[in-house]
Amino acid sequence: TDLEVTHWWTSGGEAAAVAELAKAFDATGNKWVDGAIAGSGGTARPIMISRITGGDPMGATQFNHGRQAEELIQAGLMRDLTDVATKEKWTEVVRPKSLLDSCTVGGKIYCVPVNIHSWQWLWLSNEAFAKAGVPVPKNWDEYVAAAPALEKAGIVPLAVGGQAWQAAGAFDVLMMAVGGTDAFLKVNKDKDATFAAGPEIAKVFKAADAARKMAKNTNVQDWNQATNMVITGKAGGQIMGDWAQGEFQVAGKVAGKDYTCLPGLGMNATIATAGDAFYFPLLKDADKAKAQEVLAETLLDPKTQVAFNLKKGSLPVRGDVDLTAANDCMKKGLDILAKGSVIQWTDQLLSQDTQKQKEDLFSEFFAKQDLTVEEAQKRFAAIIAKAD
Amino acid sequence: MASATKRPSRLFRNLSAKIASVPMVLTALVIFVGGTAWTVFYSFTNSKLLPRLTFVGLDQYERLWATPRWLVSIENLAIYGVLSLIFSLVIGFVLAALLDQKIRFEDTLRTIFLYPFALSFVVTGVVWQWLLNPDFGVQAVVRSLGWTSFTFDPLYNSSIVIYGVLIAALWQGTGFVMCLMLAGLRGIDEDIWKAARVDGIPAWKTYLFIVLPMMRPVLITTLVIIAAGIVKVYDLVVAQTSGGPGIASEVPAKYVYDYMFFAQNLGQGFAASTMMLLSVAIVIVPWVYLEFGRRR
Amino acid sequence: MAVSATLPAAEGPRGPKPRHAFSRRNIFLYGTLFVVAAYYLLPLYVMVVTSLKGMPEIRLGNIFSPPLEITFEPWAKAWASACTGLNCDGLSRGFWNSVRITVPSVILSIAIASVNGYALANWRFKGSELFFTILIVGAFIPYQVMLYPIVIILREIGLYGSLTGLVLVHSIFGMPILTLLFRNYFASLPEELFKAARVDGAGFWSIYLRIMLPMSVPIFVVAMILQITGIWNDFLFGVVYTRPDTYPMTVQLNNIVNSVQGVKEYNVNMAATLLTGLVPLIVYFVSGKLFVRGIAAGAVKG
Amino acid sequence: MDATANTSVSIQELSLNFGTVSVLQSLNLDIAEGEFIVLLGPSGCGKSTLLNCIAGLLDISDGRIFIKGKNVTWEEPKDRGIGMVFQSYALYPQMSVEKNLSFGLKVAGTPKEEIGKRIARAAEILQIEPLLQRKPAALSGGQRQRVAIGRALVRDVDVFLFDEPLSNLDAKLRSELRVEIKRLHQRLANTMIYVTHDQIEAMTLADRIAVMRGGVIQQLDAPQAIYNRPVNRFVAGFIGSPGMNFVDGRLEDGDGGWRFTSGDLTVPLSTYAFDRQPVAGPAVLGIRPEHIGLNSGSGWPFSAKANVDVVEPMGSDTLVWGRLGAQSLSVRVPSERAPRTGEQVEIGFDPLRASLFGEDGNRL
Amino acid sequence: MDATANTSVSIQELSLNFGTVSVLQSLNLDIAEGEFIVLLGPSGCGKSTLLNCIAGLLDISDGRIFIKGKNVTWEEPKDRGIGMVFQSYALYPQMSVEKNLSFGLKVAGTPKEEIGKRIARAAEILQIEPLLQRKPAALSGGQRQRVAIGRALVRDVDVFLFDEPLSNLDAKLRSELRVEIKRLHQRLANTMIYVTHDQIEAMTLADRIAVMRGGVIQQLDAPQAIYNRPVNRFVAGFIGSPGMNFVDGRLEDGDGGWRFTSGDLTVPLSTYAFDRQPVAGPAVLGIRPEHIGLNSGSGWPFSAKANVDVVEPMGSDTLVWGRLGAQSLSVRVPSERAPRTGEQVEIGFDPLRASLFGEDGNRL
Ligand SMILES: Nc1ncnc2c1ncn2[C@@H]1O[C@H](COP(=O)(O)OP(=O)(O)OP(=O)(O)O)[C@@H](O)[C@H]1O
Ligand SMILES: Nc1ncnc2c1ncn2[C@@H]1O[C@H](COP(=O)(O)OP(=O)(O)OP(=O)(O)O)[C@@H](O)[C@H]1O
Ligand SMILES: [Mg+2]
Ligand SMILES: [Mg+2]
Repeated sequence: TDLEVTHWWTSGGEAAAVAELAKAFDATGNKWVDGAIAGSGGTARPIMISRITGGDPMGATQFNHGRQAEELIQAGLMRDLTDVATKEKWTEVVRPKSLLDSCTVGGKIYCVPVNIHSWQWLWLSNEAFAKAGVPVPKNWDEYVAAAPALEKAGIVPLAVGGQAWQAAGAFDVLMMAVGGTDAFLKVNKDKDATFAAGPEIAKVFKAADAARKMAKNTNVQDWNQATNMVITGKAGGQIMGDWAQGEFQVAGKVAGKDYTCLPGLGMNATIATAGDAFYFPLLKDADKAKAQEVLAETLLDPKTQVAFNLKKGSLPVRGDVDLTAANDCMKKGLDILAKGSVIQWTDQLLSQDTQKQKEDLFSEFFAKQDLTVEEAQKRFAAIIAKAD
Repeated sequence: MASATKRPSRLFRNLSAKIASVPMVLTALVIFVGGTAWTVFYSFTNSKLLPRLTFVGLDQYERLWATPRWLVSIENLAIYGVLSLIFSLVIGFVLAALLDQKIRFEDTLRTIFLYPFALSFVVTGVVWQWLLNPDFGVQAVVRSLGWTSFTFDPLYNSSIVIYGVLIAALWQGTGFVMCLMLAGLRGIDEDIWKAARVDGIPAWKTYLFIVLPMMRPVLITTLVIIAAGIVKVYDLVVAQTSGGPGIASEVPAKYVYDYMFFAQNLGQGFAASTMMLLSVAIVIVPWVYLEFGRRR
Repeated sequence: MAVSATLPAAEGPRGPKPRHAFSRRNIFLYGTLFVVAAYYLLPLYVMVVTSLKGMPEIRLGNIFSPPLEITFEPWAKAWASACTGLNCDGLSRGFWNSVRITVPSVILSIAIASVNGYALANWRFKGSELFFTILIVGAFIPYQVMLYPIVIILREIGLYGSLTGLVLVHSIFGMPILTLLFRNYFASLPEELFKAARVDGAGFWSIYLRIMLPMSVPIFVVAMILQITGIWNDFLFGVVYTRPDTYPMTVQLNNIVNSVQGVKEYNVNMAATLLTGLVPLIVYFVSGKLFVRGIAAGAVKG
Repeated sequence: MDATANTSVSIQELSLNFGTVSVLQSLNLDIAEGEFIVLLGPSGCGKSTLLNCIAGLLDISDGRIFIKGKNVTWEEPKDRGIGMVFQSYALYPQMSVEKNLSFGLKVAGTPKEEIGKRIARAAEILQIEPLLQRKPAALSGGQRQRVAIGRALVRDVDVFLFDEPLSNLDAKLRSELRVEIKRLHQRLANTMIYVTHDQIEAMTLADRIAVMRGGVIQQLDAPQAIYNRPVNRFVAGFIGSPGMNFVDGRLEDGDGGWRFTSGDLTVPLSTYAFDRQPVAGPAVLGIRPEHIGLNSGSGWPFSAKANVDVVEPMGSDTLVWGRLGAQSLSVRVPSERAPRTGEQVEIGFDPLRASLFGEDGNRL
Repeated sequence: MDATANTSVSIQELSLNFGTVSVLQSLNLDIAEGEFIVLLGPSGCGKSTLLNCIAGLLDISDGRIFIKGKNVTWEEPKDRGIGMVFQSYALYPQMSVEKNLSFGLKVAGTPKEEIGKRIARAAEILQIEPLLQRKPAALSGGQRQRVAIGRALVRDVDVFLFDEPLSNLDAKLRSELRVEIKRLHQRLANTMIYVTHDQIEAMTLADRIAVMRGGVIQQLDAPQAIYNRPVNRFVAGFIGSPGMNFVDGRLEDGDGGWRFTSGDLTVPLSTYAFDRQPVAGPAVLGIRPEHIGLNSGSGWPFSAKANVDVVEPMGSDTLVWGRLGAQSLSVRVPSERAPRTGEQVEIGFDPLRASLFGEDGNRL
């Protein structure tokens, strides 16, 4: 049966990864009809929602798992996968468990997580530090200390692209790394506004203030242009998710030799388990509904998981798969994962609305040096106070 | 007296015209009035991803006007709007007037001026980013020529970023304005030109003081088209600056879009768009009545 | 008696005024035009140059330098092998879809709007001004706001996901501006022409088709430029109101250009953009001849 | 029973407003079958507007219009059986002359050869055969006008409406076309309604002339009646070129019957045919330049000496301006008998040919 | 040395083509200082074109144009010292009357008070003072025309060009403005070139009339000369309304001197003043309707009996069509002396008033 799958994985590596999913699904005798739309949620979401509410849904669709699809589920437009999950014993194989929790609404499972991405990395250019004559830092504090030397050498200490999500992401990472896991959760999970306005978070803002000063001369928009600055040694480092690794690889750089990756900014070696998941709209056609089940099973098949994640450069959602082919930084991630130092990330903890407001605040904060730390914290606390 | 036929029902006079106007009437009523009413209605709810009927009164509006980004957007739109309106009209008209001089290569030049209009801003935004990038764009080129203090980095300077957007906007849109103006110019009575020549009025003054005022209908059309484009400006900003640096180049349409689809807060988006529409309506409705309401 | 024949032969200017190729006026005129043209061409130049470079060369970073090594691979890739998810056939995949969407949409939207404009200018009826006002205000509504209401409407009339539905959407959103365009243009034509045609026995449609239409070539060209550009480059409606098998070219363009993750292939992006813009470009160039001077000349006293 | 049965065009209580401006006020006009009516009046008096109403091109505000006994008040122009020539020509600019002529016929579905025949005939009448393939923009003003007439000509209609069709033509062509239109009228016996500024046209073409002013018909009568017995001062002054001489004065009942006095001037009115019982009081005497004799010696009921002020040759005739006391009078004489400036001449006229107007401007 | 020194406008060998259509062919025209020249000719003969060439608004194909002795062939219109009034007025629609008048001066940098003075003067001459603040759309046709004239007036130019300035006005206004233009000319003593279709205008205004046909000047002469002694049959037929009567026949040298015969008709030509030595052969006799006497009894050199065919009243006069053997002749008589249709009348004329044309159409 033909099943249309909508997703926003369109770049080279991503497409190759999707091809693995399609291959596996086609092998079951069905057919994967590809409906790729590039451009992340903002572009794809109206399309998906229109299609689903317009009564012409696709067979399956990608979402960042978390709270994005909540309402569609509540509106009864999405398919309940609990039967499949029970049959396939997902609760046992999916790791960390929180991934499946994010797919669960009212005790029922509505999505299939397929990979784990982590935001909490600091990528450093060994070349840049060599040029500046300082050792490659081991953690955030050393990094901040090294900033003047970098600047003197004409190097931008920290690259932060102009897009809003990069600034907000960097701040979240700083909060977890500098403020610690508890503080992070207190703000983002418990939405404790008083705490967010308090001295501990003020520390985080201090760090963010340092970061924005270091990032002042970035002058690029896209994250990969910022990454490229690190690759070419024009910038000392970048706070970015594990997807940045792909850029280093394409440029032929070797982890450890040409660049250094510090999970949790070298302060708090914890990673979050955000990732992608597939949702299945409710279809009338029984054949297609059957195919949806097959696809759900296929997505979590160990072989598919390995093939997919190797191409995608992300971590598999099953603990029982073998990933010997992974590279240095990926291994670091796997280790942390194995240790269980995982945390729920803001995608799951906060609504998109709150996320967006944070993005607005932090992109302004990073761009506008005269926005004081105090003022920014006050506004941050206000956002947290209203967060849902 | 056999008072002959009665006045036929008004309904059936100009029947063809009315039938032909059905699409317009339907569109106006169903889409624009209906859609707008729907939007306004849902702006009083706290709809998130999907429209839903949980009323929250004016909350969305209160939040809207308390949001720094919205205020910045409005301010940007005002600056950008006024400048873009003026420059589009001026440049478009000047280009049209220049092309109207029975010159050679008219077709080629017109196509050159118009071509940016055909290009998706998704990518041309990137090119403008490059051109305006201080490290490898125009600034770098000028500096490499020896003028090392030359500074031209509108996209990375919060206070002038909106002008950087304007430069690209003019590049993209003036060609079409020129086309409209050209179509208007070509409709002016030849005798007026002759009279002006006999009067010894230089060509540019003839254009400015005589022909331009005579092109009023075209100007109005152009004005509305430009203004509608300004109010809806979105792609351009996204492609060039994503609203940055920070929120320095945010615009209302982007606010609407971001909150509807990124933030999944339809209510907020609807409130913002209602505000936009309200302000447009305040300007447009009286004007349209003045302009078109009276019989010609 | 002085007859002109007795005049000395060579006495001052005679015959048509000679035209100097390098008069001050011409230098100013062409000078200005070429400078402005350069401004318009600069970004295009960057795009073209970039599209002819290989990625390593682009990383070197000088956007103005001509390609050291011209490669047409980005073009080939953009057209035929850039991937959209799993389908690696570049822009070519959506090209015919785009044509299938654009042609009927442009024709329908211009047809409807020009008839509307004509009815508004020449056949006013009670309330026509009101609807017109609504339309004009409608021109200022951000499209995105109307996305969901239209989804609901299309769903209810059963056109959701079909090409017809999309054509309808394009006609609806083109209507305000186009109607204004045509209305104002038709209103500026001599009213007597319309009257003469009515006396001649022509009805609503034949006046429109045989009198108004041929006299409105420039404005039709403008409308065509507007609509072809808009619809050909439309992404949002094209993707929201259709199915993947009818996605227009801009979806591929967006997919090539807008990948959030992974390497940006600027050369392919530029090539893809230029390729996508090619169809409007051709239309612009061809339509240029239709910008005729004084289209209504001779209709009235003179 | 129906008053409109034997009329070709009947207009009843027609009113027309443009917004708040009232252009025509309950106008009545009955035109007999085959009659040639000329509308005459100053610029802006509503002639074109009336024609447009008859043609159905303007939505009237009140009243009724009958054509051939049929109430056409709400009919479409094309269903009224009319043909119209516009003041501004209104040629279709994108069509060649031939296409311009054939358009209406094609729309009506006339067979091709019939179209060809009619065009050939119209083109011959109007002398536009060599122009058939040109577009209007390449025609001179007069040529355009002829095409515009041709467009009405080719259509076989009951009523022709002409809005100053000849105003831009040269005198020769004008007189030729005038004769042509007259002959056309005799041949087709259509009803024709014709707006003009030209008196010669009005006088020679019309069966009846309607003189309009401010949307009201002042007088509707045969040309000679309008010329000789204008109902009011406006009509008297409007008709005739050079215009009628007016002398302000008083009407008095003297010993020798009624007389008109102005300064030292006294004109006995024994030969004047009063329209109504005269009453003494202010009055205006009007006399046409061609009704004044110069040095004729013959015994006019009134004659006086005058000084020649200006002499204006006009081809066959000459206009002589004479000063008669405080009054200036124009006199038209054959050119060969024209006096010189400064000469003293005797002028005289028969009050029978004069017109007297009361204080309200109406004829006495 | 320079033949153009004492002329105001001198046109030498002027040719103009529109693409392949040749409109003017090596036309020569010398106009004296202060002269009032009227261009007359059938529609499409190139009058507007000639005027446009003089103004410099059309690029001529060949020839030279002098204004005030200066070769202006390649000058810009504004540098030629001309003012022009267009057939379609061409007022600047968005400017008030005052602005319309002052705009050209302002552009030329005339001092403000000077502009004020000139406008005041023009406004006074043209009686448009109360209109100065209005826009053209709020003016009647006649008022617009006066503003258009005013625009030329304020520019203090040597030569005025008028392209049918009065053709769209009603008769009354036309005659008023005609007088105004005449007065203007007398006051300013500028050279004026005036295109018209109207004979009365041509005859009353012109110092000399140039009759054109197909881009060639047929005759350039004083109005009375053109009227009485047309150089060829075209001019004879073109001037005069109603037109001249033409009788085809032969010129014969008989016993009593030269005579003209046509059928049984014989007209003795003893009183006719030949332009050149007559030769026997085919000829055409032309005689104006107003030069034919009716039942006058006085001894005309030629007289004959005729039957009245048609009687056309034209206001003051009546046109009588009489049949004289195979020939049809029109006679203009005062309306009160008009015969009835079918009556037999005696008609006669003096061959001195007639014109004879040879086989080539030229005057004998
Ligand atoms: N659309 C209109 N709106 C308002 N007033 C109008 C309109 N059209 C004409 N009028 C007015 O109606 C009156 C009659 O106009 P109309 O055109 O009938 O005059 P006319 O007798 O034909 O004059 P002319 O001899 O100059 O052609 C004029 O005073 C004119 O100003
Ligand atoms: N642009 C043109 N192209 C071709 N022929 C033209 C053009 N303009 C005028 N003509 C022709 O040139 C001739 C002279 O035109 P012109 O306008 O000078 O006539 P006119 O004497 O002013 O006539 P009217 O009295 O009707 O205004 C006409 O036969 C006309 O058809
Ligand atoms: Mg009129
Ligand atoms: Mg002319």
